Amino acid sequence: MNEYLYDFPLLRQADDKGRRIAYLDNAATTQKPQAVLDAVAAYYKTSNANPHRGAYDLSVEATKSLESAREKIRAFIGAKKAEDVVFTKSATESLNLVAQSYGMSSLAPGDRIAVAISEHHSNLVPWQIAARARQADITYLYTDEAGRIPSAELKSKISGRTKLVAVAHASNVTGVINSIEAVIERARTVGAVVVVDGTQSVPHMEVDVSALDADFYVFSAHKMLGPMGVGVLYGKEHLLQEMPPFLYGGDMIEYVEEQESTFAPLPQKFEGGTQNVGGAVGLAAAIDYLDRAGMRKIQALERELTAYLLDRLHSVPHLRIIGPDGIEDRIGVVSFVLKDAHPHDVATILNADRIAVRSGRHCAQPFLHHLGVQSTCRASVYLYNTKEDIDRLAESLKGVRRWLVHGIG
Amino acid sequence: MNEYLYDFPLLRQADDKGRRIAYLDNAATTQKPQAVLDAVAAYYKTSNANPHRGAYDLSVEATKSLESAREKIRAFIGAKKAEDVVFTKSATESLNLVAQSYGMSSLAPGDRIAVAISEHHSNLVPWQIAARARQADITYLYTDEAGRIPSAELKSKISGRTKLVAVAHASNVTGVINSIEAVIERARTVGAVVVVDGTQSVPHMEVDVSALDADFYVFSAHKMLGPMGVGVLYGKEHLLQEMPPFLYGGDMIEYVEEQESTFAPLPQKFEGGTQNVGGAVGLAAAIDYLDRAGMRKIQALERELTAYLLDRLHSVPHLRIIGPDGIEDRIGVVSFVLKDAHPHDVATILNADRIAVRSGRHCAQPFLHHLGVQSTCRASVYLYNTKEDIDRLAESLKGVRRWLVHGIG
Amino acid sequence: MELGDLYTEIVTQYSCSQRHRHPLEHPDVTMRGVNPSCGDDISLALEVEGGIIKKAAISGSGCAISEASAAIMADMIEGKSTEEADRLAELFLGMIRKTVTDENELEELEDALALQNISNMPARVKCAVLAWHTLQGALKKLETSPQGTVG
Amino acid sequence: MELGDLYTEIVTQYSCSQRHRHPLEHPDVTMRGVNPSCGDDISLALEVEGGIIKKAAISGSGCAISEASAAIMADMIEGKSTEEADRLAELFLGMIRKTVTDENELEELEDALALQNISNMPARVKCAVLAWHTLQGALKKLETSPQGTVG
Ligand SMILES: Cc1ncc(COP(=O)(O)O)c(C=O)c1O
Ligand SMILES: Cc1ncc(COP(=O)(O)O)c(C=O)c1O
Repeated sequence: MNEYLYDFPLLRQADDKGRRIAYLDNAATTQKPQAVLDAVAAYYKTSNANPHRGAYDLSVEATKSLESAREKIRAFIGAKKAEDVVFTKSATESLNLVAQSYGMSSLAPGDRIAVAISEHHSNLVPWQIAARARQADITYLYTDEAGRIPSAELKSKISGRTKLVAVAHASNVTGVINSIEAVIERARTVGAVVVVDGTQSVPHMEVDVSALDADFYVFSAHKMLGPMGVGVLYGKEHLLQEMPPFLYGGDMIEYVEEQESTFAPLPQKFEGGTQNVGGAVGLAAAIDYLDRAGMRKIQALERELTAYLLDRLHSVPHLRIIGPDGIEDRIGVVSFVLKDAHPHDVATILNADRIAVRSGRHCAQPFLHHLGVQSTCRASVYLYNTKEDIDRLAESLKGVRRWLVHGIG
Repeated sequence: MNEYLYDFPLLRQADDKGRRIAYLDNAATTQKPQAVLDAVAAYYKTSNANPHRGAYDLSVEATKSLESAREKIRAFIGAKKAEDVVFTKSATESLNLVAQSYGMSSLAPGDRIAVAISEHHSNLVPWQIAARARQADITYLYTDEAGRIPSAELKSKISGRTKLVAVAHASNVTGVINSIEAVIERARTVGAVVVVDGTQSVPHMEVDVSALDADFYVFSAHKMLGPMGVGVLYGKEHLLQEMPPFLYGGDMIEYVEEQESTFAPLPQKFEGGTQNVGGAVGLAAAIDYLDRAGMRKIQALERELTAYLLDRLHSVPHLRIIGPDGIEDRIGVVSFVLKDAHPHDVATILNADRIAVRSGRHCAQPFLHHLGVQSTCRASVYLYNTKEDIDRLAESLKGVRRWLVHGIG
Repeated sequence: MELGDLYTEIVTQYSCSQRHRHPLEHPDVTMRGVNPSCGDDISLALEVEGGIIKKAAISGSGCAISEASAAIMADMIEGKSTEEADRLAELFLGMIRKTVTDENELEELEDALALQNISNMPARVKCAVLAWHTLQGALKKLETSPQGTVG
Repeated sequence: MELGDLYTEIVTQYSCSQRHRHPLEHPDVTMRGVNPSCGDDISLALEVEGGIIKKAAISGSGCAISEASAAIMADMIEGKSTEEADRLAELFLGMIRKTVTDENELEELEDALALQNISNMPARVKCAVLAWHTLQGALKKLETSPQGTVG
């Protein structure tokens, strides 16, 4: 049995038929270890107050809880200063913040934004909106059939007019790990700023934003064992400094006069309103959990699970993998389709065997369109998954077509 | 002993000197009953998944958790349809959403926005920003010395050019309950839309947004026993329908094509990114708790506590109350200053007696400026407070000047 | 709920049926219906003569449930008046929403009754109702447009 | 931490002191310092002659801690060179941040040592350092502006 599984209450539970859930939708959200739930509850039971505001001990403790979570995140992603780490509610909010605040204030008519066609809507639609507002153009970086961005594409699409490049570190559809190093290297030659969507990478691999030299890097707590409602935006200090605020209100203010206001220093400038301290504490506990397990060990373990998953999927008749077939440069997110079986039906049939996979367009419609599929099933693993989960998936998949294709059943 | 106190783990705890905390900073954030913590943990242990997306049971349960929280909120505030209730991360985000989405799309140069001078920065700075961007003007509704908006002010300041009125239902500085009915009545005569900041009212009194006929109404979960990281925006359907989205990304999309996108129906249009289901469940549990206690009973109980608080504060030498002295039309938020003692020092000295009050400008700088004070101390009660808490406050206040004024000590 | 209650023989048979999967030469109205979240994307075309639906054709693709539902619907409405078709759509939606529960009343839905169980599967409700919502959209379009200009 | 360690006689005496609370007629530099969250808002004015701070004056208002800190500072820097004042500010900030802990080194801060305990009260640190940050700001302004144009 997997050494982590026991820490996750939801995954331990057997249903009335004695079956545990085979939870293989980790790219959508992950389950939470007891330690994270306990940390959040402990915060509310001993340290809860509005941070940054009170002169009393409890408020000081709440502030410390928030700031030590920030420091933990800083260390986890290799940021230079805690001030460069901004709390948001989700990766989606982080990306909207960058598009609205940085994009709207720095893009000029005729500028180009290079966006990978493989992006999640959250790193694509905000750029459509900013581009339209600023009369800039979007240029797509197209992938090959496996979902990889060829380096020729970087060269031809990232040009002198390109002011910004938006690309995910890892794809939530194919699992491909993009060469952010190559993207940034190319962007530097034309002076473009690079926004990296790390939502699928930070949970699964060691990330060092300083070594990468990323300009912006975003992710969500709920995909890395943390609670929902917490996102992170890392940005280079000089960029964050120059950007206007995003949400205006309490705690991000220096002076408010009747007709004008001046704003607080980083990171408060971007943290208007009462912050989700409980959520930040939960993310910090999730990072502790991941650190204890060790990101390298997690990566190795997931690599093994992914190899096994690919192998077992290859054994299912009529199954086609969408994305790379091999184990190199990928995370454990695998999309596939079954001949004559709609992904939605496949997911329903797997569900009857208590196997959770996602079906649909994965918030990546332009990418699916580019790959020529309407929708896919997607299985995605995390450190608590077992080979047994994958065996159950493969076995159940073999029975799917019996239910659907008239005359087989 | 108070019948609710026992439900709140943080408030039950005695320190090494055997003292419970006298928590009187409820206008900043409230403590959480065990029932709320349990509901959130139970969600994560039995129903956690990404809602709206999966075809498997767990995802259906997560969706149900989110939607039944929405329905509970709808009923609690008397909204007509659950679709008119939008989840945000805070009252601050709700107000920014309205200012950006409604304000920016509907205001024209020369239009006027009437804002009460008593507003929290969150219902003031976003309007400064929108006004500047749209070349509209802000007109302030000034209060009298007690912090009340005279009806003559409504009449003279809300005029034909006024397109929007932003006003709090209850003040976080003086506790004054504004006559939203009168504001809305006046606004209707000139055709202006009214944005009500209900952050301090919803936790403490029965609110019926339909009976009030408010156009927009916002509040925060963390000030009503719920978790941090959850806010609510109620809006009239026809207004929400016409507004552009605020955050772009997953789940708020219908079609995404390479250069354009169309958006999902209400409320998803405003809920881009993975929603904080755990937080919504916590807010629903908080509403259950408040409903069980009964909002009328809570209001009566707080009225009694507030009368007692005012009475005891009157007994403290050199103390002046900022805001109304009486018990009519107010909530249990009381600001005060002590002669020759800076509020910050007062709070520190009270803290030594384990009494938590807030000192400062309460995110309402223009209001304090208008009232002619630099900062105040603020004590604010909730259903779990006791007369003993208030006695401790009054006693401790009597000793404050001894510490500060040289020659007295 | 058991899978066998969902993927019944009726459902799988209809979902593979090609009967209405052909283009119409002179459709009086066409309407697209989409479930953006799962990717179901169908088009319904109708030929209407003197208030009677002469032909119904379906294109596009979706899951077994949405395809079966569309095929059953197309079968049912051919030869019926547009009012009748609209009433049947209401009845079907009522069955799924559980606002209509009277067995006798529901009898009229014939093979579409095979989809009644869907109302216990919230994740699939959208699939079952897609074709019928599309039908209602098509009928409305037909009604509000002057003869001959829709399609 | 006990209150008596914070509101010591030195602190309360200085906080009520009026010694430096008068306007300067010809300040060479003035600088405003604010803690927006709590409302401390002071102004520091300096008369400097030949690199020596001749007069330091304080206006505005703040809490006891910030006022005491400002009064102690004004007392200390009068008669000192601007470099010396800057060095003392660094030393004071080092004491509060706990980066300087050597008792002998800190001796130089004289009465300002009374504020050492503040470093254990995160909520009040800002109050204690306000005047010293303002001093550093003023000295920087003085340095970067051509003689006679600041103020
Ligand atoms: C009247 C009022 N409006 C708005 C807010 C902002 O609420 P939040 O910080 O939860 O966004 C507050 C509380 O800080 C408030 O008291
Ligand atoms: C690659 C990628 N980017 C962004 C997001 C958006 O994350 P969230 O929904 O937490 O804002 C997701 C997940 O849905 C994702 O997989």
